[in-house]
Amino acid sequence: MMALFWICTAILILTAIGVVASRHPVHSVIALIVNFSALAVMFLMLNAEFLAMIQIIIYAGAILVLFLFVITLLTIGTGPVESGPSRLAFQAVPSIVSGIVALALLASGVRTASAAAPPEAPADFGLVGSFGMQLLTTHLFAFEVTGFVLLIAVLGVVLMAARKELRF
Amino acid sequence: MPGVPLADYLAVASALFAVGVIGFLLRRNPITMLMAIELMWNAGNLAFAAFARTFVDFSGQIFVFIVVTVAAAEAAIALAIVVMVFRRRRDVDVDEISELRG
Amino acid sequence: MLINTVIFLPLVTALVLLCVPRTASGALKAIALAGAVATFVLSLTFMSLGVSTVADFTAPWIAGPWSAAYHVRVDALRLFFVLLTTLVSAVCVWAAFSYAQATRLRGFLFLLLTFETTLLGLFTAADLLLFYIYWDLMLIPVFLILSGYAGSDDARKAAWGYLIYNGAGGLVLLLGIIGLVNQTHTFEVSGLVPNLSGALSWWLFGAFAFAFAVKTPAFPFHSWMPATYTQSPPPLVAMVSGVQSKAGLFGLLAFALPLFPDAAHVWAPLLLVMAIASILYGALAAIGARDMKLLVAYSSLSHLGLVWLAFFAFSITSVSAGILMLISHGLIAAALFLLLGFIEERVGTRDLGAVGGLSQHAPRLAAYMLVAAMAALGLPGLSGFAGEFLILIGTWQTQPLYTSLALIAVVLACVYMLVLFQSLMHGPERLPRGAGPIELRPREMWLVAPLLAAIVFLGVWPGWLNDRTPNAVTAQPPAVSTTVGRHA
Amino acid sequence: MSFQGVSISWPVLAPIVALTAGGLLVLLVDLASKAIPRGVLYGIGVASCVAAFVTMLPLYGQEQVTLNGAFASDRFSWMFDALLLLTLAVTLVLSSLRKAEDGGNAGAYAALLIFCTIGGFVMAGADNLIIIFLGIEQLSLALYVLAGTGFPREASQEAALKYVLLGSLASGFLIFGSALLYGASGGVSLGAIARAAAAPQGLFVAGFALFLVGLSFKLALTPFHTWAPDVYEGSPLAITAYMSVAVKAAAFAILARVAYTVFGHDSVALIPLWGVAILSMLVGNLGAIRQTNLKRLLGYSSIAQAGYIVVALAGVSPGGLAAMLFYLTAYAFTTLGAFAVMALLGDGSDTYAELASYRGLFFRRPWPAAAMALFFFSLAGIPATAGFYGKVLLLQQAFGGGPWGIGMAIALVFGTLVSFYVYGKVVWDMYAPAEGVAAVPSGNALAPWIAVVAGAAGTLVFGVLPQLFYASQPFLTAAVR
Amino acid sequence: MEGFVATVPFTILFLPFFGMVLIALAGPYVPRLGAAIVGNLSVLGSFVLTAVLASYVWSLPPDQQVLTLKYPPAWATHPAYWAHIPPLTISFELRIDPLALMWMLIITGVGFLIHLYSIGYMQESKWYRTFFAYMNLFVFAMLMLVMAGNFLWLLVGWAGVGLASYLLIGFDADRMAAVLAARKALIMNVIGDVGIMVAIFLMYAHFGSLSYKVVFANVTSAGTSALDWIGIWLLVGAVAKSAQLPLHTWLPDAMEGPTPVSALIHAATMVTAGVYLIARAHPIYDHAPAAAMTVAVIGCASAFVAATIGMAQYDIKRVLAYSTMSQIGYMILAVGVGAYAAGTFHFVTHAFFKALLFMAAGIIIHNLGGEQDIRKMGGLAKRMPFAFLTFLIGTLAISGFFPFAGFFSKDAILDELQLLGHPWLWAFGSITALLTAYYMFRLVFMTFFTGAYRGDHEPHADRSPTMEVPVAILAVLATIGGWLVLPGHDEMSRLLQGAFGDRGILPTMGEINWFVTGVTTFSAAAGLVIAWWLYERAPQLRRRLATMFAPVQRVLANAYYIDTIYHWLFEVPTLTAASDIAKYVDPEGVGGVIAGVARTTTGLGDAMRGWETGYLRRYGLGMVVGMVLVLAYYIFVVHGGAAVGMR
Repeated sequence: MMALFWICTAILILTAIGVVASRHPVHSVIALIVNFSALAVMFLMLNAEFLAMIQIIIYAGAILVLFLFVITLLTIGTGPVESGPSRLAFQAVPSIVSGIVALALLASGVRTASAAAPPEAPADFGLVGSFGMQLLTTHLFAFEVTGFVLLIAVLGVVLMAARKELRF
Repeated sequence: MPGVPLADYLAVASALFAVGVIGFLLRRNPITMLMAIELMWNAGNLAFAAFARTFVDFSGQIFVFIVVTVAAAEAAIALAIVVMVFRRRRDVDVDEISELRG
Repeated sequence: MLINTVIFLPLVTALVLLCVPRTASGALKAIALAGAVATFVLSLTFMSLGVSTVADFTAPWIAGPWSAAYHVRVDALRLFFVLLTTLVSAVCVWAAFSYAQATRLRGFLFLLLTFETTLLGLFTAADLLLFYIYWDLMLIPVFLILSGYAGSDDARKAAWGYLIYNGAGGLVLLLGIIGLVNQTHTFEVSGLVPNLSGALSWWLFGAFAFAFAVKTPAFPFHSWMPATYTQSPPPLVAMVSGVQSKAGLFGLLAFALPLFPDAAHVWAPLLLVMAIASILYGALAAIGARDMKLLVAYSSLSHLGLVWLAFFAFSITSVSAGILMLISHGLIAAALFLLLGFIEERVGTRDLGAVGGLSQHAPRLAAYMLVAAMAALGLPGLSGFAGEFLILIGTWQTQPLYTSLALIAVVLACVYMLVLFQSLMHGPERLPRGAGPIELRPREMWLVAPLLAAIVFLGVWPGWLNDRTPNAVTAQPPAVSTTVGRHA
Repeated sequence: MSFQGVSISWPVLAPIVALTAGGLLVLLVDLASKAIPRGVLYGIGVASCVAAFVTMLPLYGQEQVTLNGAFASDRFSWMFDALLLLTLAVTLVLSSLRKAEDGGNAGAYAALLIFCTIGGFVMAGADNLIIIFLGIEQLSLALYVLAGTGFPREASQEAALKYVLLGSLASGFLIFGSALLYGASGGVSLGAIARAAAAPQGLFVAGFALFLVGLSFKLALTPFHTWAPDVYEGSPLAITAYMSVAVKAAAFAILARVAYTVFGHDSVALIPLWGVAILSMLVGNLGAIRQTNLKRLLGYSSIAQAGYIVVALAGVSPGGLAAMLFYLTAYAFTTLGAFAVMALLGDGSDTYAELASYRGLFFRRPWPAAAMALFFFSLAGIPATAGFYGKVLLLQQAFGGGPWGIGMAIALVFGTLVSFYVYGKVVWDMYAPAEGVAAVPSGNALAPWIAVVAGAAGTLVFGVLPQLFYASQPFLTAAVR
Repeated sequence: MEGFVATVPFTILFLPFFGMVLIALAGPYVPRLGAAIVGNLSVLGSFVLTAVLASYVWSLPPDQQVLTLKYPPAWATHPAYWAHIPPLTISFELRIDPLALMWMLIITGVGFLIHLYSIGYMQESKWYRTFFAYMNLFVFAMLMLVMAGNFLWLLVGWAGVGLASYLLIGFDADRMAAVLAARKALIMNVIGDVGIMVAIFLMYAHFGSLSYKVVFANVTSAGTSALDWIGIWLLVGAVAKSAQLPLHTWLPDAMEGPTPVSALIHAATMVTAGVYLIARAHPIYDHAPAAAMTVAVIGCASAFVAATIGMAQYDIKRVLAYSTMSQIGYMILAVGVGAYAAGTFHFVTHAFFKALLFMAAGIIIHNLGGEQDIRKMGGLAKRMPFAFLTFLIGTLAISGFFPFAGFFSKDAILDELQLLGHPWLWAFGSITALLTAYYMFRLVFMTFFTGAYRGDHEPHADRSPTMEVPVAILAVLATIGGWLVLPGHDEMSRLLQGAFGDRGILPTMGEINWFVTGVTTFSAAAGLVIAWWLYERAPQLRRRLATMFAPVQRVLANAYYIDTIYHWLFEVPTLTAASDIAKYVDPEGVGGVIAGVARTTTGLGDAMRGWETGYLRRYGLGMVVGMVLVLAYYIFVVHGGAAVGMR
């Protein structure tokens, strides 16, 4: 169990850095897909089967495909995305430093969490059925509001897409 | 199977979060920045899942589900805006866009 | 209800003006003057009050966490400030007819009348919040006139000095008031606050005193005054220097001294030094001033410094003589600024060097100017002397050293007033080309006449005013219960 | 699989239902035929606002919870909902001035606005982390898009891009913060978190820090304010108005609810909030000194006003809520009025966003100029305006808030003094003699006039008779559970 | 008699005032002469009424001769006070007693004669009516001063007189010299007013009231040191008004005013106000020996110094001005040592012959078309016999030759000095008498005898009765005025006894003290001879002496350079300080601070805007750094502060 965990962690961290570091967006999308799948495995280890499925289907499947479309849309006939050195001097170093400091702080904050392994989960925890029950009873309102959010997304894209300049 | 301690999950989540933040600040390509944001959001998801597991409580998992849907909506809108903004420009560089200032 | 009619009649007249078309200047002038004079006549009825009785009106206003009531009153302390306001405002509205260009007369009169209402509101306010509201509202009409109706660019710059400096004073006053009301939980504070700790009361009194010093203005805080007094149109500066400069010292009498009697004694030595500094600095600066309005502005800095000296010497005559000096300075400053305004309008310049020998062409102007200058000089028999003498006879008993310094300023006052009067009126004739007829027109004479009459009357018989003003700073009677419309 | 486990009290959800119906109706009507004039669509939107308000009336003054604790409607959220409806109505009225050639169909625009307000409702009534996150996201997503519908095209798109990227970054902090808070308390509801706050350890502390950062972004508090001026300048007039009032109101609802429920008293944990408030007051006012664009100036002003409103929470004393609500109402009336005047003069476009166009306005258009002067005096806090009494209440709270409270009071006073110059300059320009300057053409449509008059009435009435505001609320101390 | 006594003083006082108001209002519509007539009649009316009142008062027994009148009279329903701040009450009150009557008679009497004289003299002045209005104002103010019942109304009269002298000195306002002289006069007067104000404050501190009755009644209650200080401060006022050392420099400049003004104000009445003040406040000085001695010393010093300066002047009016200062020195000396009757007697006689001298000089100047420099005059005796004769009578009177008024009054003073045991003062007095005789006769010889008229205007000798009648009357008074005090019966003391009841019987004057009278007559004669010798008999001796004592002569000509000392000591520093403040300190100094604050705030504003670089990633960085800071605070302070305890 621990071995699987460490493998997934390694994959996660490496692919995450891969997403950030690669110059070409398509490479970073691929890295992201691998990252998400490792994440799905992690979810499985945490008895969150439904979440793992969602991660794969929605996240990796739908969202990243959308990313691919947009990347291809924008970079036809142009050179590598980021040409030339960054105009903003004095941006790279402070961001890395602050990122690392943030990580250190979070780590120290998080360290107080119990280091012991979690107790054995009851049989039905994490099953889709009980998840669905919870979703549609205690968190029914949240479920409804997600409806609004998606509606807004649709309307938003429609509003922006209505522009005539969008000629392609 | 012996469980994995909560602290490790959180450490991983924090690491993912940090990489996401640094990625956002470093890259000048909006799409990569969006991907970095997705990374940050997923770090949150991981933390939520881990806590759900420890407390044997579904709220955490519900939150992850909601974050995923919202992430989808947000990605859609963000990419639409990015497309709208960069459709006519030669290169896709965030620093080019800085007329509003002062 | 009479108090409210007096307070809001100018505002109502101003609003009525808005309904009159901008071009009908005749109607505008008639309505504005009628309103201002009616206010003055109405305010005269308060004179029948005598020292003991009080006209008081209270209506519930805010019951929220800190209660506040619309509490206005006219008692012996406030009577003469109200009268001064209505008299000077009526005169200034009448004088305003010749200043604004035809198209802008309506706006100018509107702002002057609103300014009068804010002043009346301030002088009758017995509730701290109401007092503060009028304190800040006073800034708006002056700021708008300076930026829109004074015409020159310097005036527009002066508007800033005025708004920001007085705004800062106002905000410090607000901090003081909130700090105080934090203890009492009601703005209806009239008497001594029982459990006010020593140190806090010093801070609060300091805030009040700073705000009042900025408004007077007193020596270190006067840098907004030169630009404002020289740049604003004469009717406005007559009202500002004549009436608004009394708001600060009125605040001392009505609120600061009754509320923090012991803190006043703690601050007294410092404030006395400030008073003497204002008196001497004002006198010296006036001698050096080459601009005639600037000279009168510095002279009012000096005279009002004398009133600060009176209040903080805690002498027997300080309150009644202080009020007398304030009223007399109000009349003198208004008269002087109006007369200088007439001269500037005819001669086109304010520089003392460029003009001279006007008395040969305008004996009546010279006579009016002589009375006003001599009153400002403190010639016995005129109100200036009455105020100065009664203050100094009182302060000599408690602060002989400071009084002798103030007496030096009396001699200096003679110097700068003579410089002003003689370089304008006497000496070889120097008139810029194309200067119109110098002599005062009948309207202008009738305009300044009431002010000079009051100056002479108060000079000959100040006892009349002494009988009608309190002598000690007693706390007003405990806050009147908030019953609607009860008035004596 | 029955649903009996869930108690739904429809009256509490009635306003949201009404608004949703309105939104959908607008979409359907827009879909029905292209010939429908834009005014009708916005008319339906405003009608749905009125309907929602009518449904809210019975809820007034009661304490009702539905969907087992997820969403509540109490006196506290009632006021925020009322403010949101007012803002929506005014924004719709101002948007109706937009010319057709601005592009984008009116139906989607109006519907998006309505759903965005529903997000605000959700935020105002939210009582657990999930709903808070959802409400914020619903509001923000809609605004990311709406920010991009402005004219000139490039500036508006730039604003939208900046808003969406930085907004998502802030939401990322919010999510991670919520996760840690969830981890520290074991439950998602604020009550659970309050229990965890009693004995804070690492998780709670880090989580609350990140949560606060995410929220501060929405409130545009310094140092997370940098997006505000650019986005305010880029987005269209009506949306800027909406953003400066609705977003602030909803975000403050959450902050107040968190402060009062989780902490319930002034504690060391809130000190960064006071520090941030002081910084915001200074940055907001000082930054606005040299502005030439009125929308950007109001952007800075909203940063400062956010700083002022945080002062209401000083000492987390019972009166704090009343002070915050009063100030928010005053700020809403004043800012909406100011934007209404800009819309009135510019006929919906941004021609009157530049300060230069106001030179000598008083002598050309006295009434709009007078209204604008009133609004700016209220923003500055000149007496007899609602802004002033709001500041009196803020100072009252500040003095009850210990040494940090006094610090905030002094920052507030200094900020107000600087704002005398900032807002005074606008009035100063309007009163400048404008012989030489060519007058910028100005419109005179009826609709914005209603908004201007409403704004002016609100500013004056609450300024002169603040008691009316209190009379409506037997006061809110026990408002928050 | 009750009604008479109550109303007459007010009519005397306000008659000139109504004259002035009538001229001011009706002036333009009435021909020039009308204004003059109104002016003259009102002063004449006052004189007649004063005479009637005087005769009534002097008919009363000595101890009842003090009338005090309050307005409103006692039976009035509600009392009216000038100032009524409970412990301090100042009422409207007058006090008529022989001392006041003596001054009132001279003011209205000599005043009327000078009004008559001005009708002719001021013919070609542009503001003819205004002149009479101002003269009436002066008479009103002077009457107020002497008739006042408490120190406040004395001060009001004091300042009113200062204003009138300012207006009259600067009468022809287009000459800058006159304007500056008027300004200097008023400023010096105000310094005097301030002195009196301080005295009043001290009096109030010790006696609780300003009215003469109260103050003089319990003078003894205050210690001598307090009385000394009051005396000294009153002296400051007297010195400023009576142009004694050190505040005398305004009097010579005051000669810029028309001659009638010099005659009335700067010779007969106003300058003697100081003497009246000390005489009126005699109870204070009687109990304050130190103050009284200072008064005497200043009087004597002024007399001597003025006489020395008078010797070296070449302007006819300036010589007379310094001679006035010297004669008033005598009066101050007299009242200083307590010889009040002698001082008043000299005041009366001086009023006659000094007014005479000024008016005679006025005729000369009038006839010479404004020429005042005696070096240009000569041999006028034959051309203007009337002026010469009257001027000679005046000179004889002032030098103190036997039958004339000067002899008796100056002799009385020197007699008193000898009697009261002040040898040094008597010595200086006699030397001054010699100097007086010298410079007066020097003036007579230079004007009327030596050489011929060298001025540029052709002297015309037209004779106008209105100018000559008053001069003649005064000439007669100058001769017989002295006979009030003859060896046998001392009329002056008898008249004044009523006012000095509290000092017991006034010492009788008039006994011939051969030694003193001898010395004074000898010094007068010596002065005459020296003047005659130097100017008539041996002019070359004068020239040699002049060259030998040139530096002394220059110092005296410039009045010991006192004026220039004051200029550098007071005027220059105040004016430079004032212009520095107005030009630099205020605009840059105090104003600079504000401008500085404004600049820093706008600077801060720009700094704040500096964060708005427009770059999205910069904003992101700002947010992350902010997040890190907040996180750090929480982790270390709050969490680290767990020990501190969150609650």
